Amino acid sequence: MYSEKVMDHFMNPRNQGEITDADGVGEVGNPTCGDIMRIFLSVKENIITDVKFQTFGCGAAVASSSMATELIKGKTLEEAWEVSNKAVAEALEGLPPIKMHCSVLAEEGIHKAINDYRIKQGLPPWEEKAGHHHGHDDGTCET
Amino acid sequence: MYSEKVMDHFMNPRNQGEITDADGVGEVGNPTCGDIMRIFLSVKENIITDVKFQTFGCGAAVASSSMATELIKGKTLEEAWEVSNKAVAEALEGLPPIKMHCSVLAEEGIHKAINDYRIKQGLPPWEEKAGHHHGHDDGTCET
Amino acid sequence: MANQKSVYMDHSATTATDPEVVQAMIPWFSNQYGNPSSLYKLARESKTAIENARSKVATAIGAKPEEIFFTSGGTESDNWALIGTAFALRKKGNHIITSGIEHHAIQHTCEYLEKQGFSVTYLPVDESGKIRTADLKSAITDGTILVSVMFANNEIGTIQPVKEIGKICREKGILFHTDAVQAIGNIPIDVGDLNIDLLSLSSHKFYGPKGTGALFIRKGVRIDNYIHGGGQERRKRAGTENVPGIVGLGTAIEKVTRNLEDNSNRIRVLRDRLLDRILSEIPHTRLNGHRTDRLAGNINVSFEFIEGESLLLLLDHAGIAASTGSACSSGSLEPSHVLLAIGLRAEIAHGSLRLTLGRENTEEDNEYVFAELKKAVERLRAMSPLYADYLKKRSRHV
Amino acid sequence: MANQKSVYMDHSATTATDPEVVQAMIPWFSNQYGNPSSLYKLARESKTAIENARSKVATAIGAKPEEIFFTSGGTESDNWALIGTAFALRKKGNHIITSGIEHHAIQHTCEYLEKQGFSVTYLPVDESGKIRTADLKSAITDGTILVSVMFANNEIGTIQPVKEIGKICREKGILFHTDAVQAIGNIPIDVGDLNIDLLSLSSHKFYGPKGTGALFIRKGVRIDNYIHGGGQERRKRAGTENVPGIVGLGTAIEKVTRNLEDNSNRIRVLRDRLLDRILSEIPHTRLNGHRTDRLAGNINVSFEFIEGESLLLLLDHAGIAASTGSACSSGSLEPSHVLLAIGLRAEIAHGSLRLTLGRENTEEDNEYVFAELKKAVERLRAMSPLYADYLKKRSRHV
Ligand SMILES: Cc1ncc(COP(=O)(O)O)c(C=O)c1O
Ligand SMILES: Cc1ncc(COP(=O)(O)O)c(C=O)c1O
Repeated sequence: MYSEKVMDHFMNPRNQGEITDADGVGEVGNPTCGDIMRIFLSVKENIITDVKFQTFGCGAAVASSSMATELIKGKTLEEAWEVSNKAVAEALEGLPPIKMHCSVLAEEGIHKAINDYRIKQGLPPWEEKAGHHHGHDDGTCET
Repeated sequence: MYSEKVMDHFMNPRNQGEITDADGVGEVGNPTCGDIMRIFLSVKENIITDVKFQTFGCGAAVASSSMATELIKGKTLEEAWEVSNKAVAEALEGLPPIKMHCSVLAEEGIHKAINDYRIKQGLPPWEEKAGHHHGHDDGTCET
Repeated sequence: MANQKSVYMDHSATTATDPEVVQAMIPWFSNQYGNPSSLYKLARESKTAIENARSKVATAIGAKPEEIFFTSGGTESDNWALIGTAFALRKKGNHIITSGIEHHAIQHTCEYLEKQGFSVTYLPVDESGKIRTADLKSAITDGTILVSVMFANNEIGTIQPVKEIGKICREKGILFHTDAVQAIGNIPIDVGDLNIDLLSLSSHKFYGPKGTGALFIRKGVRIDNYIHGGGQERRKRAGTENVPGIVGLGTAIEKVTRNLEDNSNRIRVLRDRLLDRILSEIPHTRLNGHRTDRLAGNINVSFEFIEGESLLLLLDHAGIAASTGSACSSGSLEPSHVLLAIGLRAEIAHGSLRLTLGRENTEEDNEYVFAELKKAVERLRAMSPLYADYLKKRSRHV
Repeated sequence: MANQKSVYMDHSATTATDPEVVQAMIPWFSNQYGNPSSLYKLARESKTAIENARSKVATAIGAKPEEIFFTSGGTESDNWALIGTAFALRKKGNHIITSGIEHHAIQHTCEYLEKQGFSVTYLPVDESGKIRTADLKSAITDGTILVSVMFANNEIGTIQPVKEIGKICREKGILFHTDAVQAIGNIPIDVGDLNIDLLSLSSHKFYGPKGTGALFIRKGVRIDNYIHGGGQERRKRAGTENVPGIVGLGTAIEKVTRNLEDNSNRIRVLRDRLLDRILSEIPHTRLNGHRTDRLAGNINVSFEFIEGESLLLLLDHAGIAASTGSACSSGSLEPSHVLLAIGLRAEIAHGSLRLTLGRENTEEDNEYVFAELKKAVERLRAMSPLYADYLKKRSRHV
């Protein structure tokens, strides 16, 4: 069901953990739906110098968190903002269709963490692109 | 499906053939329904001294003809009249339910042959018992 | 009796499961027994095995794997195809067209649909057992939602003009289902080329195991589920998959389509030799069905003056497995509706014999069957009042 | 990885076919392949094999052989039982009563019947998963034609008060169907004693092959056919019989009922040891289902703060086959309706794990599973934001 890449990131998650003095934190998902992701960022001079995640969820949710954090580490905030759910899924060598929402969650988690940082810095939050898929924001657990 | 007795009488039919100068002949059945039985009797002093049959039909029809002729050979006409389809089926160690009409045909064939004899002798034919099963006399092939 | 010869010539009833197929199935019973719906390794392996089998079935008929759904056999496939599409399209119309010589799996399902308020036209067939496409065209109404005509008949072997039927249905925008249970493995089939929308097949007719079949449903065809429950078969057919059976079906269909033409030709030559001998050397015998547009292994003949069940019993005694359209053979009380539909009198239908040759039959089998058949026919005629009458009549005429 | 330990604890999903059962099936593929509907020796032997299997099934549940009908599995049996009786009794009434925790084969069939105009009451269950007979009594109306309540639940193992349900139905003259797919082979069943009118069973749940099952239909029960076609199964279920499958079913049910109590007791003891250890040594764990009125092999527990699919993946990596009621496991998008019905919050339902022990499990398996499970739960909790929050809250409170 899962690609080898997904299983690798699930079995050996990168960047799992917490940054206690994070510069930005984003949490998405809903325990009712079976997945919550929390992304912690350390930012220095607009660069993501460290990133960690905590995830409650399925294999795809864990792997998406792990892969997403890998993809944004060392990037500028602008670059990190552009990392799409598709990029996460592709880097994982694909996700089963019913699991695509996990990669969406990861993208949203990053966006939330970046905006949390921006708000803390007194900057206006960036806006989500229109037509963007939402994880569970519509209140249902299906995507 | 068939008892050993049925198979024995089918494979080695007793009294198969024709009596060219028969004293009584009875034919029952209907080619449309897939079975015709013809019974030939030789009668001396009210005793059936010889009996033969010709049958177009299934294994049960052949075996019933064979068994029925065995049961009436050497009997008085009154005794032969009393040989019921049940007696034929029992002597064959049973018939499958959908094949019971073959034993009925045999009984009717004997009755017809006896009455043919009686009529030829100027005697009134005997009457079938009421409530008696009829083979295909109702025009359908099912019993 | 101990080392009596035995010859199986009833391949249209069922076939022996190919030992290679059995070998392919075995691991999926006791070792690879995972439920394909589960998540762990054992289960994923079962899932993969099913998907491999699905691809093989798809390849065999020119379909896409996602258009193949596994069922418990030809009968279930037929029920699902007819009832599933009829109810799904009920708003569009309530008229169904089929032929008068379908297998009971289609015929009785149509009768069920009639009870549910559908109207069914049963197309007549000509004396060879073929429908006339002109009849089909004129039967089509605005309310026609489905045409179901079998690919090849199980009794008389006649092959229908499937390509023309498909073309007509496509032009009219009507679904075309074909019961190809007898055709698979005997006739090359491409569902694209033939414009078939739904196709039923059954594994045990082509050296696969009993109890497993498939329904091809062209992508986009609207069809209701028939067996409701779990999410198997992409939520279209519920029930834990018969993994060994499906693997067996896949293995069998791959093998049988690989050398289809060669095998068919070999069987056809053998069949023709036996058939010609029967027709030329046993008097008062007629062929039922089309002389050439018939399944390669099929012989269906009627012997006058005798009844088929008793003929089968004599053949069985000689170790020969065959079949008849007589009412008297077990199961049904009426003579074959197929034989009646091609215009046979009931009495001639009762005297019919079907011999269906298969892969393992030989010229030696032919010799044996012919000899035993001739003896058996003579023996039954000798006790037949109809034959006695015929002889008397003839001698009077001479 | 090569000689990694592997432990199968998903016997409620399916079981390995007993090698003895496979041996019993083998001859019916390639040698004894006759179609039971035919007349010759090869066919009569198949017929006899089926009738022997039928007797074995009948004996196992206290029925008469002529009350047993073979199907393609539990799902088909459930569909047939419900749809067949509902339509046959439609004139009498259109109300059906079932429980809220049935298998999808019942649940989705009931939903189908609702679309056909029937009205269905889904009885609630208490926190152990049992229906209350008072609820059943008050749900019955003049129009109630059928009650279908499963014998034992496939997820949480809870056994229903079947005898009381049967008694109520008998008194009211209402048909009682039970889906005994999980119960057969685990609980002794006598359909007479329990007043069961229809009972579904599925071979692959008790060490028989997949793709074959049976429906018990008490003599005199009015039921429509569901699969239309040939005259098989005394004209009630069409389709060439899956002879090897039926032989396998018969062999399996005979074996599994022979030592039922001993086997159940052994499995129950083993199950209790593992269950007690899980509950006592892994914190924040709860048992789902009834503590004692449950299937001998069933464990269903919820681990707080973690999600079931990821738990299964870790167990799978350790060679352990198990199951979960989480939405995230393949197949369904919603968490188990059974776990929600017994009052679990969705979040707890997502953290559920089902281990179902069977005949071949050992104390050693228990040790291994417990050790791997404990590690896996700890590992997932270590990455869970919910657990992190819990720890913070607790440290603040201390
Ligand atoms: C033409 C045709 N259709 C359908 C069937 C039914 O297939 P099965 O018996 O495998 O369900 C058969 C064979 O019995 C058949 O010959
Ligand atoms: C309680 C219950 N009913 C019905 C079924 C369906 O049985 P099958 O999958 O064999 O059709 C199952 C198993 O999947 C079950 O556990």
